[in-house]
Amino acid sequence: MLEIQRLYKEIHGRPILQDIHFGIEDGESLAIVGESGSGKSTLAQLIMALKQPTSGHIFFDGRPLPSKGILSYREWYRDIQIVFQNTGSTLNPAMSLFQCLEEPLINFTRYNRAERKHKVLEYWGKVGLNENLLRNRPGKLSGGQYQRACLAKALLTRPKLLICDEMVSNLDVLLQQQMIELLISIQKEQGLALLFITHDLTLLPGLCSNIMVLKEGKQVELFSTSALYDEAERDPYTVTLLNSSKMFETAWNQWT
Amino acid sequence: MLRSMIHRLFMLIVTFVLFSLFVFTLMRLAPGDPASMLLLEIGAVPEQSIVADLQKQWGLDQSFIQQYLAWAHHVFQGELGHSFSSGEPVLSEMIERLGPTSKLIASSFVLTLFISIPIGIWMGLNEGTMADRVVYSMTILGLSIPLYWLAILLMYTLGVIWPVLPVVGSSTIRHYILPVTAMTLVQSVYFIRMVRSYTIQYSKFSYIEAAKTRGLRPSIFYPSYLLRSMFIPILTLITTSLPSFFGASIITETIFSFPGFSKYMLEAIFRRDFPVIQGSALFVAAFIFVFNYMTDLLYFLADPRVHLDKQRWEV
Amino acid sequence: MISIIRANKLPTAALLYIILLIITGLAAPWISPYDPFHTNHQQKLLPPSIAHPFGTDYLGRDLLSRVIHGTSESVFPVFIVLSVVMLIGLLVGTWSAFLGNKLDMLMMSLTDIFTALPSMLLTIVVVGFLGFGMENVYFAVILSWWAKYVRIIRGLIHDVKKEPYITASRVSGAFGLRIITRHMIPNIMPQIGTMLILDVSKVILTLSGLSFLGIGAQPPSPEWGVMLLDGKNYLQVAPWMGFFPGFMIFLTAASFQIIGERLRRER
Amino acid sequence: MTTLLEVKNLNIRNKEGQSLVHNSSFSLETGKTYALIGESGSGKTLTSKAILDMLPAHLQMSGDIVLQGEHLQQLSRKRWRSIRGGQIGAIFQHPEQALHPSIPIGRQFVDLMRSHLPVSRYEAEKQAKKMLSQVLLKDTSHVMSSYAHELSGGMNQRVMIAMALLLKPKILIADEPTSALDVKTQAEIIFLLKELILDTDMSMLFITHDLLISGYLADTIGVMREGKIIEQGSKENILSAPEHEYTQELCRHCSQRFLGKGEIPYA
Repeated sequence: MLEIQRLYKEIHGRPILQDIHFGIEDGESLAIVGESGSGKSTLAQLIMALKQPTSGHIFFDGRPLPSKGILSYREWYRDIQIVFQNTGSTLNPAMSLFQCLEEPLINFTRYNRAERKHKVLEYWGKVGLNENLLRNRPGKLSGGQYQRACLAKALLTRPKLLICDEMVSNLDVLLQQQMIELLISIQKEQGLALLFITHDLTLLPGLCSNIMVLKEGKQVELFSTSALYDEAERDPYTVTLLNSSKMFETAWNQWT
Repeated sequence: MLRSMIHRLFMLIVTFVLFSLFVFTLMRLAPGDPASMLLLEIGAVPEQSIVADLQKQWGLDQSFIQQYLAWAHHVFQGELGHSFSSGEPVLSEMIERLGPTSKLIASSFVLTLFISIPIGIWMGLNEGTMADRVVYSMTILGLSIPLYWLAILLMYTLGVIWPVLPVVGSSTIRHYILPVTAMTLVQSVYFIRMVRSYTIQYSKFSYIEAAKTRGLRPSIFYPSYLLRSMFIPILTLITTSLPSFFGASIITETIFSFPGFSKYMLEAIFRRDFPVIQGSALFVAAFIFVFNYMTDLLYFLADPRVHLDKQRWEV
Repeated sequence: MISIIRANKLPTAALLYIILLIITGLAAPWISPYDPFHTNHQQKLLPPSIAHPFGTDYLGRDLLSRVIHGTSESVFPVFIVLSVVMLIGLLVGTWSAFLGNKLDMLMMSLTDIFTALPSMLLTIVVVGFLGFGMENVYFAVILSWWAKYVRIIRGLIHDVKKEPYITASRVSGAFGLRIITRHMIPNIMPQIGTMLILDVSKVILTLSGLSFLGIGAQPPSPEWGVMLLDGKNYLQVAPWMGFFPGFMIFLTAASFQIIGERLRRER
Repeated sequence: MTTLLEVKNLNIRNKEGQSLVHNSSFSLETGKTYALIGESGSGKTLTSKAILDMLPAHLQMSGDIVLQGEHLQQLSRKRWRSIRGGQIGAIFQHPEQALHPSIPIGRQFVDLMRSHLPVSRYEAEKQAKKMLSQVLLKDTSHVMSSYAHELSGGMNQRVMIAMALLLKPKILIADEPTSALDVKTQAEIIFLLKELILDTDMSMLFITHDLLISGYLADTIGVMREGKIIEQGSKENILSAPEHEYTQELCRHCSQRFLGKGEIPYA
């Protein structure tokens, strides 16, 4: 389904991504893990054709990454959608939530107003949000609700691949668990392929079948999640990512 | 640093040339043909032959661009031609009248600074207190008082009811009091508000808040921490507001029949004295552009780290 | 709604005054007590009285009716002028936000002329060459204000372009004009709206100021600036001739200023 | 063990009446460290700002903060000046933003010293250098003459710690001092803080979102979520036997990240 071949990206002469090579099949889920500055967000933007690669190719069901022409972009975005980290506001603050969610349906489908309303309500319930929230502005939602609304908006056009770029990083620990469980249930129900980008390895068990570790733009290793915790096989860098605060281990054992 | 100063100089020239082109086009659009206008002006009958020679002499028959280049050639060397009405060279007439206007603008400019900066800073530091709110609402009303109405009220109270001050002319110092007061009052309202908003904005900066958490003494904190960082924006405010003083001087000089440069320029309109209008407009524009360039230079010398995206506001 | 009114009494009063003003301006012929142009030499320079609340001028015309008729001369044109300015600002501003830097530089120096120079100077040059009359004055005011709006809107569009919801709108299939009209402009309108209201107050002062200088409206028009000019000539004899039109200019400008201030504090 | 600072029913509300911090009470004991844990937006930073009376103008605060018998809300500006920096020192998340960008660091030390004590410039500099060496900064004279942007994050934080402890305050408020630093420097700063606090009877309010660091530094821990302190107690109870569901999740999340050997929950 998604093919990334020998991908390079340089910004102002500084190498951001070097020789990235992987693929995702239907319904499969891959996690991309790395510290900030490892180029994982740039990779997401390249896959979403928001930036063009310096060299290398990206294919989706055989179609190349769009670069010109609105139609090729629309075709691409019908199949791939993304949920951002939402440091700023990813939903248009001047629109009501209903209008925000209606936007992809207006652009991608020829549904009339009633069908659009029905679709929006269906997905709004699927992510567990209350109907009468639809009337007010995105600004009124809490952090957790906001990300659920973005998820609903991304799923409306039934994409084949969903990219989550640090989707839960701004939420507190409890909300993160709830969002992960929601993602897992939706993935099973819709047979959705998932590309989950994060810096926190602990979120991945149960969510993604494979994990790819990035360090300063280079691929460190690609392995199945079940092999995450046997440290013998893992690359030393992955191990350090896991135990990020080795120094406090001795102190930790004393108190618990 | 030098590269961007040259770049700015280039931009200044481009802007000035565009402005002169704008003035020239307006002149060409003026109703009636200048040659016959002049003949009528001096009482001669505009016969076809005389009008034709004049047009030829002034090169009015050439293409628009050629006319502009010929015109620009003269103008950029300071030959602004002769005033229709007085026949005197425009340049000398203008320079004669610069004296009173520059004194008027300079004195009200300085007075405005002395009044507004302390009040603005004081209000900014006491943001939200009763005094701040009262003075702030006064500035809201102050911004809506028309300068010309205020001048008339001043003229009425201090010139008619209690005739203490001269209301016309510019011969003695006392003649300056009323015009300067009127201009200063109107301009300082705007200045106070700007200085106040800068003070509020700058006292919320992280390093200023941090200095407060360290309990610095006021005699140390205000001068060398808060005001030092506000120096550049206040300097910007001063330099970008000078043109608005010129705008105000036109109204003030007319009301108080103050024989300055601005009044001379305004009267040229009633006499449709094209060379004077054109000459004074170019002169003022040149002065403002050069003045802005000088202040940019000043910033670079003062603090090369300063990032130059000043807001050029005008009252 | 009631709580809003009680919370800010002054802006509500200002709003009521403006609505009242617009109604009087529209219904001037029916509600003004006398004919504003009817001269009557027996009643020259009468002080304010029951019959003539604002008194009469040097030709015996009733000042109250002239002020009422003056509304449509002094206030309505301001709305027209500023909506043209706003339109230019939106079109040219948005367009120039997407320019390459060469063209952008030229646009900047073009707008630099009209923002650096005082609007009074530009107006004098325009009216000086093109002659008196309100059309030239409106053209001159548009000329001196369009650059400020282009500059500001260009800046606002540049900021909005970087917002995440613009990238998100591309991903949900919106492109080109749709992004500008549906996502960018609605988000910059609040700031522009507030600025517009504050500028109405400034342009009222400018327009009446030009008529006061004799450049804009010409006698016998009941425009407030012209009435103020007559008032100045008769200051010793009939001060009320100058006071009332000036006060109306001030009151109208102040009410727009008050509303604009309230909206700005809102954000 | 005497109570140094008592915070009782602290409430912070914004203009719209939403309560950002709700009925929070805790106390700081001499020589003990209290760690206030919470994720971003939980109100922990607001709580620390409230203690120093540095809340932004649009927030209203209620409740009682008592520093050794002195109610902090009713203090005069002058009294506050001697408490801030003198009795309560503070360090923040972004050290380079807490120093004036265009004043050399040495001068800022001298200004601080002379604001609180009648000492000569030379004496103040000597004290400053002594303090800087205590925070393990080797080349003190170089640091004294350089500007904030010329030093690394770690060095800037050490300068801030030196400044906060210069006047031997009773309480040190540390608001996420290490979250902006890389892991190695983070550990150095934490070890440094532990040492500096150990042999004095100074109390520290340490604000963080990282359970691990607070476990290492703190004697008592308070867990804050959405403006409320949901659980409070000694470090041993909180970490080994948390009652509240949120604290349990915090511990599980942290131990999984830390140990890496925890069982895989959803295999």
